[in-house]
Amino acid sequence: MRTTTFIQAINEALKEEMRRDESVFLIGEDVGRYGGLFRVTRNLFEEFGEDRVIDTPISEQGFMGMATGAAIVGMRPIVELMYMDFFLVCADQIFNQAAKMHYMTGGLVNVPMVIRGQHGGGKRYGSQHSQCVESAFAQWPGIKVLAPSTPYDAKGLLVSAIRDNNPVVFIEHKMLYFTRGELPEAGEELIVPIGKADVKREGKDLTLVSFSYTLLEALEAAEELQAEYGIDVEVVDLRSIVPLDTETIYTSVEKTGRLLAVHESQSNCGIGSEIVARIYEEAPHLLKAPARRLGMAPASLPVSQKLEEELLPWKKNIKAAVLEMLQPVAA
Amino acid sequence: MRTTTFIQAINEALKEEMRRDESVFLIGEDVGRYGGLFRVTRNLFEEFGEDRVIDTPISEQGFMGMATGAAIVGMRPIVELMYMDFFLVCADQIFNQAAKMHYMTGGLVNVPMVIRGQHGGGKRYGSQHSQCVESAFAQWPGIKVLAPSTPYDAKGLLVSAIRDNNPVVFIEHKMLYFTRGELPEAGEELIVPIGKADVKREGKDLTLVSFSYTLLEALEAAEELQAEYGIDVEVVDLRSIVPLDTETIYTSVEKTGRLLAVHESQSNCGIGSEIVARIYEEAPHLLKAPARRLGMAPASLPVSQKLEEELLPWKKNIKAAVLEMLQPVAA
Amino acid sequence: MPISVEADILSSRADTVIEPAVLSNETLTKMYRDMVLIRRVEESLLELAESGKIGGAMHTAIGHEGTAVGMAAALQPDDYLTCTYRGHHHSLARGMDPKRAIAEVLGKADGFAKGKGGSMHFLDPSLGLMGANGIVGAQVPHAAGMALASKIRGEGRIAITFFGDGALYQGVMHETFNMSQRWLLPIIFYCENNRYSEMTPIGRTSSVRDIYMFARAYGMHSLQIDANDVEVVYAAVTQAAERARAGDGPTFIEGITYRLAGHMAGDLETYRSPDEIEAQRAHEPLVVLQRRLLDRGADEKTLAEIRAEVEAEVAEAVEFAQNSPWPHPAETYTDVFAL
Amino acid sequence: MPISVEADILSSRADTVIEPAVLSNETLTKMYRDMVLIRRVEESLLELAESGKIGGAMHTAIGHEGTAVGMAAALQPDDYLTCTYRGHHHSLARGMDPKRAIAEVLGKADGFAKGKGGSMHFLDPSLGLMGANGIVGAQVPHAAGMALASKIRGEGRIAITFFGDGALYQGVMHETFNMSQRWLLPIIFYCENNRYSEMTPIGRTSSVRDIYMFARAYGMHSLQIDANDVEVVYAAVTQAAERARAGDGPTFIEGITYRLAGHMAGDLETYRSPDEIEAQRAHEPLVVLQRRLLDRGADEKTLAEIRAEVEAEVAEAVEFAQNSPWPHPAETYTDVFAL
Ligand SMILES: Cc1ncc(C[n+]2csc(CCOP(=O)(O)OP(=O)(O)O)c2C)c(N)n1
Ligand SMILES: Cc1ncc(C[n+]2csc(CCOP(=O)(O)OP(=O)(O)O)c2C)c(N)n1
Ligand SMILES: [Mg+2]
Ligand SMILES: [Mg+2]
Repeated sequence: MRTTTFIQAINEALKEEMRRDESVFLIGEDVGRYGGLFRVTRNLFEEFGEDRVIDTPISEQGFMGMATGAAIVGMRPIVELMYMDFFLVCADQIFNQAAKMHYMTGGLVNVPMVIRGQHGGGKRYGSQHSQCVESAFAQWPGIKVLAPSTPYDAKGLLVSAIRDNNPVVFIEHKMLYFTRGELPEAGEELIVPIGKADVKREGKDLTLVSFSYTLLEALEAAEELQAEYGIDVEVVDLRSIVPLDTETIYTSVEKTGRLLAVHESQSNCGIGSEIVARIYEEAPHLLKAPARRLGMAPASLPVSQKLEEELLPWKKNIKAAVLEMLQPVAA
Repeated sequence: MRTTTFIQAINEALKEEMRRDESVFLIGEDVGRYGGLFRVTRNLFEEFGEDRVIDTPISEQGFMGMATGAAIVGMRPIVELMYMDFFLVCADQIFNQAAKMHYMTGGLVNVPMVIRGQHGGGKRYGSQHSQCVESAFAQWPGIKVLAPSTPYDAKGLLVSAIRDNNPVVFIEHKMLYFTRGELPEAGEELIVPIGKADVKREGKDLTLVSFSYTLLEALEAAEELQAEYGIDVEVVDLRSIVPLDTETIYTSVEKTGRLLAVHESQSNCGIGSEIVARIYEEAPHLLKAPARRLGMAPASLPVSQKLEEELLPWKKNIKAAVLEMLQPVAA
Repeated sequence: MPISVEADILSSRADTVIEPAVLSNETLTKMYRDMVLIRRVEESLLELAESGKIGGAMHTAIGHEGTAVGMAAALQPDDYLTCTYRGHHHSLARGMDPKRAIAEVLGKADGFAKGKGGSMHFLDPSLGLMGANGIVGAQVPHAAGMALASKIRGEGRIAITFFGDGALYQGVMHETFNMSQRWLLPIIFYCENNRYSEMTPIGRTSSVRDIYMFARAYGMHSLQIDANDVEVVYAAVTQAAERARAGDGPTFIEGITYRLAGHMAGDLETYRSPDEIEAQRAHEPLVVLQRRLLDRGADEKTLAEIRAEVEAEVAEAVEFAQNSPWPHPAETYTDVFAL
Repeated sequence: MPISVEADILSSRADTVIEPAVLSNETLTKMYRDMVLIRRVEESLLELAESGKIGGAMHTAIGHEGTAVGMAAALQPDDYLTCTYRGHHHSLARGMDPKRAIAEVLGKADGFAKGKGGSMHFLDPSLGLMGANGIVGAQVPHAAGMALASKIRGEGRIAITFFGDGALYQGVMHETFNMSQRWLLPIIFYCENNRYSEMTPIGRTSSVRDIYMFARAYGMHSLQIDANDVEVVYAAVTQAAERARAGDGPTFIEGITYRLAGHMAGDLETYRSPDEIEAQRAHEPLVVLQRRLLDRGADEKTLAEIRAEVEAEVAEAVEFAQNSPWPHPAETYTDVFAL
């Protein structure tokens, strides 16, 4: 094992899969000669050439549609959206096309493609460049949604995504890019299965479910809650938003009796609400207290650092939510 | 009072508001000379002329953006999407632009516009022309979401929507168009406030929350449940999805102790999940049994009549869900 | 001899002229059969729709038969094709079994997509039919992606995509034109200009008079043709396919034709006069081809036999489709994800 | 005398030539001041960004000053304007207070939008500045909608919208060009062609060589100009505005300029050589205008005084902005819905 950055882990997954399978290619804005605005695709153009690392004009609808078409005939395109927020300019191609194709054709057609890119707040990019998208994607059947929080999971899940026969959205959080973590040597095969959550911290008082960058905030919150209040939070990293590993969640809640789902996308109709609804549908008896969710309050991220900090459902807000749920324990 | 169709009610609201306020105009495909694919805008071109009833090319992104621009400078555009599903080709203009403008500008700019059109299943239009969109819209802050189920509410809410200073999406269900209901005389002002739910059937055993066409299915289900099992369901018509009238919901649940939210949009991260999450956050003590939601199972509507019937969360499925929740009562 | 410009809105720019192919009577007779078959299937579907057996939106291609049959003859059977909701004709011309086509429209288990896709989503990957689409313009980048795949893999296959005159102003078209031309993809953009976008004549919303000239803005090779003449369509698509296979990049073809039936089943057609339609019947593709065959010595009796044969074949297909069972309800939940 | 085509990629088609205006020395001196002010504000913002005081994406318009100042002089103060994330210059040229501009970029309470919008969302409706946009192309239909509103209301106001060379291939542009031309809306489409779309030279992804020729596909009046010359910009926008006000519809202006700084603060500019940038400095807008003024008899001392004055004004604005308080946290939750 060695430690690498999150960016490096993704770059390696891309490189190794492109070496392994000729049908894999990259397409997006500045992904080629420049190596990506966030340098995630660097050196790939040099190794694989312009047929497999394709610089596009600012035509997301067009190249998302082309990727879909290429996937239909057996290629495995990986589309970079420079900011995930831009999925809105190509939403029809993602949800009405790529995601529905297999179903609509009665299974005659597969669309093996990956849509990847960074999203999220914390860097003052403002309303149009900071939106977390996982809950928006989760509403549409036919597309898998992944959001890892460590370099290990990032590499392993991206390999799985590329090999999957469906459209998969692979979400990177801009705050994760320079975080570091352990990774097996380059070239050693690393596969993290889609649809499996991972307990990142064991605890007995409350099950906190999260993913992506928010998970790191949750882990810090858990340490502080332990130190400051003696509250012992179990932190479950979903990694996959769709499909959702409810089994791991329920196993944890069986132990803790309490459930809090935290994410940075909008609270309203977010994946947190879904997890709450799901447990009341499938396993309400596990709960000792009402299950809760913490997402983004209804506002779009402002640029001002002070307002952004206020709005993000990060450590401070996570601690407050846990304390509210455990008042009797903490008191 | 007289009875009219749902279409007629909407047509009247448009006509009367256009007469009252010169800044109101219509824009969309075939809305003018032809009077709308579903004839909702008929005769308006004749009365108001081509400057106020504008036929467009198939350029949803363009005309949604133009409507936004016109609204910014004080007009009150009403955009028809021929099928609501097409919001996907102009999603950026709706969610990243119209909906965020007021917030992003610190309140310097208002965007008073209405997006309206029909959606939903039941007519075998298949995956790309039957999608229910209310839950997708509800995820984005800055846009109000209305979905009436009667001609009365349709007219009254559309008037409110047109006078509102925000983007409002006004959702018509294709199965509602030829339903009839009471309406005050044409020209008599009828206003239904945004954000107020309405109890459409009183009952004591369970609170069923719904809206749009599904509400009519719920009312039928309630009658049959009464007749067949003696189960007395209270049916609350949300009418507004955003903002959500939780007060009326909770008042009802206070009486019944049971909550089931039903809608035709996807179950995953749908408004039903949100309502469940909300009550556990704000008023869990009212519940005698786990709150539930019933939305569309993860699939996009197939064309085949038999499969469409199977998938839609309509009467048969609603009755089954209620019975499951009330097994002790029904037994 | 340049084509006789029968279609009334063909522009007369010299650079639009294409020599029609002169095909053998045998080939033309086979084409006639295919065109009659398409016509009969569409008419039968309209009858089924009228009797309430078909829901949703069903768009027929009555009047567009020359386009489909001319194209099918000009391409290889494995060239990729995408098209619109108005796409029965391309599929039938490329060899889709009418039985499975009609069953699909009726939502039956024997439909090619088990009744899940229906009229707006015709396809058969084994025939290179890679998908019809309900969203205006959406199928166009799909075809460009297939052309890109072919280029990357060095397959030699090309792609063709069909769209209407109304589709030009969907932004994705423009994005796709630019990338396809910039990368010289092996693709044919085929615009079936039938003069109407739903209930709107195209001139009412377009600022571009000659659609094919629009593609010139991208430096694209671009033609305007009389698509009611199957020999012209064949010649144009053949030329475009040669260019694509030679690595010369995309061709845009504006095929002028006319939609003889309503936009979709149930269309009351209040937006045009019966006279207008009647006038177009004089040079609709079946009439043009029949006249041509007779001029070249074919006998009316052979043609009548063909029509009777097709009549029987389609009647049988309708019967088959009606008798096909409903798909099992469990099918509702399958095919959401591929394995 | 036609303009001297200094910009190295101006095409030389005869129909692109526009006579530059010859403005009074007084006007030109005022323009010089405005351009220096924009330059100094941008430079100060880059310094603040380097010191970590500005997050997110901040794009400066260093090199684009001639465009903004020429435009402002040619239009009425209430004409509608929309632009991109690279939009500080238009706002300052139209009269935005540098204090409130810088405070906004820093996310402070005195920012024009209370720190909610920041660098990418400059606006001031009281100055006709109706919004800058972070999404490539999105502001373009907004301006067309404003032009439509003006036409419906018979206001006589026109709209101008700015976008980059990279924006042309966002589908919404094309949709908007068509509708605007079809309806003859009073709008000016102004493309600030600075040769780069982020890190990509425009020729690498575009199949259209001369961008302004593209608008001709819609039958739109269209010009290509040297936008480093403020008198040329002034003349072109004046002509376009006259056409718009006379009911003749849209004009497309391709203004050739060059982005002298990085795409955004922090851009390492590995994609172009320092030599390339250096060569462009010889005819950047401030140099061109200064030379012109001196040629026409202005004295260097006056210009130096102006520069010093602006220097002080901007320093004060920076100080003001830095001392401005943070917005109250409660502001986070306001302005979601208008009353
Ligand atoms: C994005 C989108 N907008 C609108 C529609 C509704 N619609 C379906 S067909 C059609 C007209 C298309 O006209 P044209 O492109 O000329 O094709 P034709 O139907 O004549 O074959 C419209 C507006 C749609 N399906 N998709
Ligand atoms: C829809 C969309 N896609 C991509 C981006 C990312 N992006 C921001 S600026 C830019 C380049 C724009 O280049 P150009 O239009 O030439 O304007 P310039 O920055 O040179 O002024 C890109 C790709 C975006 N903001 N919006
Ligand atoms: Mg047409
Ligand atoms: Mg540029």
